[in-house]
Amino acid sequence: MSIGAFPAMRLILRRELRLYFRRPDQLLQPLVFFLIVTTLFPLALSPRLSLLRDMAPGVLWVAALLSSLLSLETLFKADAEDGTLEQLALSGQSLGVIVIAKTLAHWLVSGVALVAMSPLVATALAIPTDAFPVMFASLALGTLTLSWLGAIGAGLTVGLRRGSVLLSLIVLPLAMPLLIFGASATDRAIGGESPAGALYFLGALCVFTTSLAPVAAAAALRITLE
Amino acid sequence: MSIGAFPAMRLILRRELRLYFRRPDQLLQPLVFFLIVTTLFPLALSPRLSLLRDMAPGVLWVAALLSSLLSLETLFKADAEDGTLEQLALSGQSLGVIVIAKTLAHWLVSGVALVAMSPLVATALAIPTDAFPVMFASLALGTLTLSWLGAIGAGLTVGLRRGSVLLSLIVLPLAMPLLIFGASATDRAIGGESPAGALYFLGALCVFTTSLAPVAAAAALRITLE
Amino acid sequence: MQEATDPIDAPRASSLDLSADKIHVWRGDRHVLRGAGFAVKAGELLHVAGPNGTGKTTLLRVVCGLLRPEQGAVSWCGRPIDAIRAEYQAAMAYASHEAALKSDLSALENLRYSVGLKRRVGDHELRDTLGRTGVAACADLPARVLSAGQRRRVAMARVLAMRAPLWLLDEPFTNLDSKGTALMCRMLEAHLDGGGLALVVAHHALALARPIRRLELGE
Amino acid sequence: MQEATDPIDAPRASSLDLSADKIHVWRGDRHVLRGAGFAVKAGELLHVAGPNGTGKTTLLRVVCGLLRPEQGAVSWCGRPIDAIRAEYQAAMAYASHEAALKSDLSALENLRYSVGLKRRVGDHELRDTLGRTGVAACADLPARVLSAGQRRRVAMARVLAMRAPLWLLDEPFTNLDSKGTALMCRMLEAHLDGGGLALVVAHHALALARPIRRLELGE
Amino acid sequence: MWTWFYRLASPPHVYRTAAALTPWFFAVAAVTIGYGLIDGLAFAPPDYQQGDAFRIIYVHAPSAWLSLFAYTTMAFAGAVALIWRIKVGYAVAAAAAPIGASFTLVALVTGSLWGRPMWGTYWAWDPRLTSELILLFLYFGVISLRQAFEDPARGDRAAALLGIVGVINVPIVHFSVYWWNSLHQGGTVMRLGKPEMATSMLWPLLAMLFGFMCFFGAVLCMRLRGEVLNRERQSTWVREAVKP
Amino acid sequence: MGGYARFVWPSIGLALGVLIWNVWAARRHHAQALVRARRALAMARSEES
Ligand code: HEM
Ligand SMILES: Nc1ncnc2c1ncn2[C@@H]1O[C@H](COP(=O)(O)OP(=O)(O)OP(=O)(O)O)[C@@H](O)[C@H]1O
Ligand SMILES: Nc1ncnc2c1ncn2[C@@H]1O[C@H](COP(=O)(O)OP(=O)(O)OP(=O)(O)O)[C@@H](O)[C@H]1O
Ligand SMILES: [Mg+2]
Ligand SMILES: [Mg+2]
Repeated sequence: MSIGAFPAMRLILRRELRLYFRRPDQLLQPLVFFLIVTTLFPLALSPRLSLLRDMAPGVLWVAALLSSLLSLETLFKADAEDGTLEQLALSGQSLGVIVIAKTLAHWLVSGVALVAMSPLVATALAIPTDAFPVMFASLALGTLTLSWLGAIGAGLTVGLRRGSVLLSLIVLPLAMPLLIFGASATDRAIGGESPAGALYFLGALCVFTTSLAPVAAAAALRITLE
Repeated sequence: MSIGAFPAMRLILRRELRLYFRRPDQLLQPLVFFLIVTTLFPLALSPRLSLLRDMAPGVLWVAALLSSLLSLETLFKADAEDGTLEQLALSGQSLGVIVIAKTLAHWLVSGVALVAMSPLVATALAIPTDAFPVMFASLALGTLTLSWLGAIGAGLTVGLRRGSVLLSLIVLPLAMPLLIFGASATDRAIGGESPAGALYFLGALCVFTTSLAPVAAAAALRITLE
Repeated sequence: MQEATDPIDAPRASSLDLSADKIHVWRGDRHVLRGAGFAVKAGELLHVAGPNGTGKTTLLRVVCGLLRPEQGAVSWCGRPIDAIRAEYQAAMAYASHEAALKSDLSALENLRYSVGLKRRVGDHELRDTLGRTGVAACADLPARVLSAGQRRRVAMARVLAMRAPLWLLDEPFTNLDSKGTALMCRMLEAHLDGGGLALVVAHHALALARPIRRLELGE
Repeated sequence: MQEATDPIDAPRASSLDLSADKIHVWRGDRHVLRGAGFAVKAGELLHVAGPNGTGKTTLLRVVCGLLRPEQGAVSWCGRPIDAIRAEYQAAMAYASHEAALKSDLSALENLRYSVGLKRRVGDHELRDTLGRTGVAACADLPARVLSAGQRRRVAMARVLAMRAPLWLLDEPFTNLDSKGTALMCRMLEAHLDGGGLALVVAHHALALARPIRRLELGE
Repeated sequence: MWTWFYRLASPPHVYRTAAALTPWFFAVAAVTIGYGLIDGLAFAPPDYQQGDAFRIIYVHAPSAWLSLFAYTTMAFAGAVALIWRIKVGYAVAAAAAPIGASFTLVALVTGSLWGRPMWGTYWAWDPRLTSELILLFLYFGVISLRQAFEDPARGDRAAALLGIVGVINVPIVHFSVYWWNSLHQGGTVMRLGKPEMATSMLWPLLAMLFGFMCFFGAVLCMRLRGEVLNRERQSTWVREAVKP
Repeated sequence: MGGYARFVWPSIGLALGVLIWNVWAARRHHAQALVRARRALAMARSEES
């Protein structure tokens, strides 16, 4: 009677994308945040601006991580607040399908946009053009991994009143390896060394989370929805 | 018939503080964010850890600014969403009173807590103890100024769907001088130079916003509440 | 429980009146209110009725001053409400569609911090008022866990505790059980007997033992 | 507009039944539901009534599987709902206290993305359904600007469009004008005539032309 | 006095006056910008230090000045509207914002292009440059705040308020080169009495400056008419005016 | 342009481009306002009759 898992996923994906584009702020929020954080740093460092170049990968990655994290908070929360998450949960579709569709939509609007905007920020931070391909690849893998990790955290914390702090507390420790290898990949590319090792590691992390996170996030959601 | 402005302010202040303490996450959120941003940096910089000390004031200030800004978003929004802002606005008290009380409460829980926690972070960033007094003073002045600026922004964007990005877009440009002088005061104190100039400037900014922002924020609320 | 009805500011009570004249409001492209108007005096109740979406809520928001109409004006005791904002607000109690409670505060605290801005009031009295609307047992529960009807009763208690001569109520019978509905009617009677005014939006006839003026929107 | 009533999955329609047995739920310190139970068959309606805060909403959430009771179980066609989750959910339409609409999506889109998960459905049919609940004009307005009654009517259209044999409705008459109330009653009649089941929480008597089973909570 | 002022600021009067002024502004702007460009690009001698790169000044400095001037205009008009309830002020503010933002962008980009040969980099985190970037952010903030409101009247008032608050940045942009030691050079033209420039270079620059101001006036008038029309759509004078 | 052509001409080009864009955008703005005002007039008339 009810429709299959794949059409359902497509439907939810479309719903999510439409919602994001209906609220351009949700779409722009992480980008603007990313831009602004990277602008703030040079200002704060103005007495020692010469450091900027060495810090650039670090600044870039911290900004990316934070902006992605901020938008993850609303992954399930908005739906929980207006009662539509209940409707989704009662739709006859498995929670896994819902989680996958929502997370992919989140990555499509936040991660991809972030990668697309990174050249601008990188130029302002004086990262050389040669390092761009590695930067793109590492950011794309990193943001996808982060979206999956964030889905678990968001699933656990939706409905909890202490949600957002918990989210950072849960997700950030998990995201640390991401940060270290992402920044080091970009750093090595800037220095002209081979970033292969760090990139492989990022790729492995990404595959790992992509296969396990949906299950974990669905379980988390089931616990908290109750 | 209705009660005076001062008792009203005290009542709202008490209400706000109680709400913050009822939701420890709102209280902890900025602090956790502050902590996390400052710990992320050393991680992202791991290949070049020697830079850390020179960047410390910048990192500290960016983290303080962002964490304070994030919590400002809900200054009026939460009340607007559940309908209690309307009740406040119809209470017979002037909007200025409401704004002052809410902003002060925000500063008490975010700014003061941040100052209180800064030694911890500063130690982790290898800022010498001698520089602490200047750091305290500059952070206290800076966060108060930011709370006032944020109140204007939050008042202008409450009820808007595109609120949160706009808030950063509005507040951060105004807050940039704060960042520059705050970081430079701390930096000079670390270097053993006199931070007086930058501190005076921060103080002047603080006095300036304290006297003008309530009027502006009340005007903003009046416009948007309509 | 000293008083059975709420004493309203005595001196002015006789001369109170509220009127609105040719109110026009656009919402998006819709001309929602097209020249609505009314006049209510002390002791009178105006029942605002009409099909869904015809602007009853909008009218109430105009009357309480939250929305400025494109044309027309609302006057309280002969003066436009914009000119006597503070005084008007002190004399008014508004209950919107939602209960407007902070979900993290208890019912009692909610009342304390909203009624407290209008007049000095003790917890003891507020507890009494909650008791009169039948939610004494919920006084110390956070509003978040209350049932829909209980929330509505807390909002009712807030209106009562404000002791304002003018009540503006948007569908106050929503979610109330039959006893709650009867209670609300008794409260309205007592309020009008004490010289109060009331604007009530409701879809059903009000079971009051007095003639009621009616404003039908959306003809 | 081909069908007057919504055809429900024919084969099973005769053998449908829903029952709950000795449900116990605690909320905080309160023992809200103390052994509530009922049984409903195809074509029957159960009217859940009781004073505010006695657990009607809680019971409905247990029945639809959103809340697991501390004791007791709900069965659909003889099997516990936990065991046949997907199948049960496909056969059920739940309307909660709130309308559960995304305020940034239009009424039509809201329906498309929620009904669409239950069965394949075209925009044309959804528009028809919105028309039948009297909000055709609001189909393309964002839900945010709708009046309280209009939101409720959209939620009503969602239940209708799901074509589910089991309806669980929490105070469906809230905010509706008198025409809306009559419409809701007619819809319920048609649903039951077509072999559907319904659990309805309501504070007032339901004006249906058939005997109604009643579950009174909180005695 | 006041009634006279209000009549002067009445929408129909402003609408007609703006229409009358537009062609004059355009004419003057075309002549001065034309002269300035030709003289500046073809005839003025190359700078002894910067070579021909200095010619960027003929578009950079006027657009940079204009970016500040337009912001000040916008904030002032907003203040007049908020304080004295002169509604035309909102229209002026709304009209000035996009023009100002576009010239801020020109100043930033031409400055970057000039910076590459002079300082060896397109961008540096220098006070003047940063504060000009902030000016752009402020323009964006004002524009998007106005658009974020569904009710135009509220959008007008909110944007006016933000414009006033942000005007604090204008002196910062202007004086940043004096207050902090900066890569960017200090005033060359505005320093009265002691012009640092050869007159053959200076005249075209002054002409460009004046031309850009007139151009601003012209475009402002055109946009102003649109804004006034939008705001007064329901009034009888507009109905008379637009009757086909 | 003494080796600086690739910096000077884009600058001049951009500036002229923005000048032209401003004129175009302002004209369009006014034209759209006129259209909208006419539409409002037409709607008002149809309501009256
Ligand atoms: C992105 C880079 C740049 C930005 C954002 C920028 C911004 C500005 C601004 C805002 C003004 C107007 C100041 C006022 O009226 O107070 C200005 C003027 C000026 N700029 Fe730049 N500028 C940049 C790069 C440069 C470069 C590279 C040069 C030349 C080496 C330069 C030379 C000038 C000159 C000569 C003036 C006129 C100064 C005066 O007489 O006041 N600018 N610029
Ligand atoms: N931006 C908008 N665009 C179009 N229509 C709008 C907009 N905002 C509000 N409306 C319409 O204005 C009307 C507002 O009505 P209001 O909420 O006052 O109704 P009501 O009489 O209180 O109805 P109910 O009985 O359902 O509560 C609704 O019909 C709504 O659809
Ligand atoms: N954490 C808690 N602590 C104490 N009591 C609670 C808690 N959570 C819920 N309750 C109580 O449980 C009951 C829940 O009732 P429910 O919402 O099911 O009522 P209802 O019958 O639907 O009422 P209404 O007619 O008002 O909608 C309420 O009395 C509420 O006060
Ligand atoms: Mg209504
Ligand atoms: Mg209920």
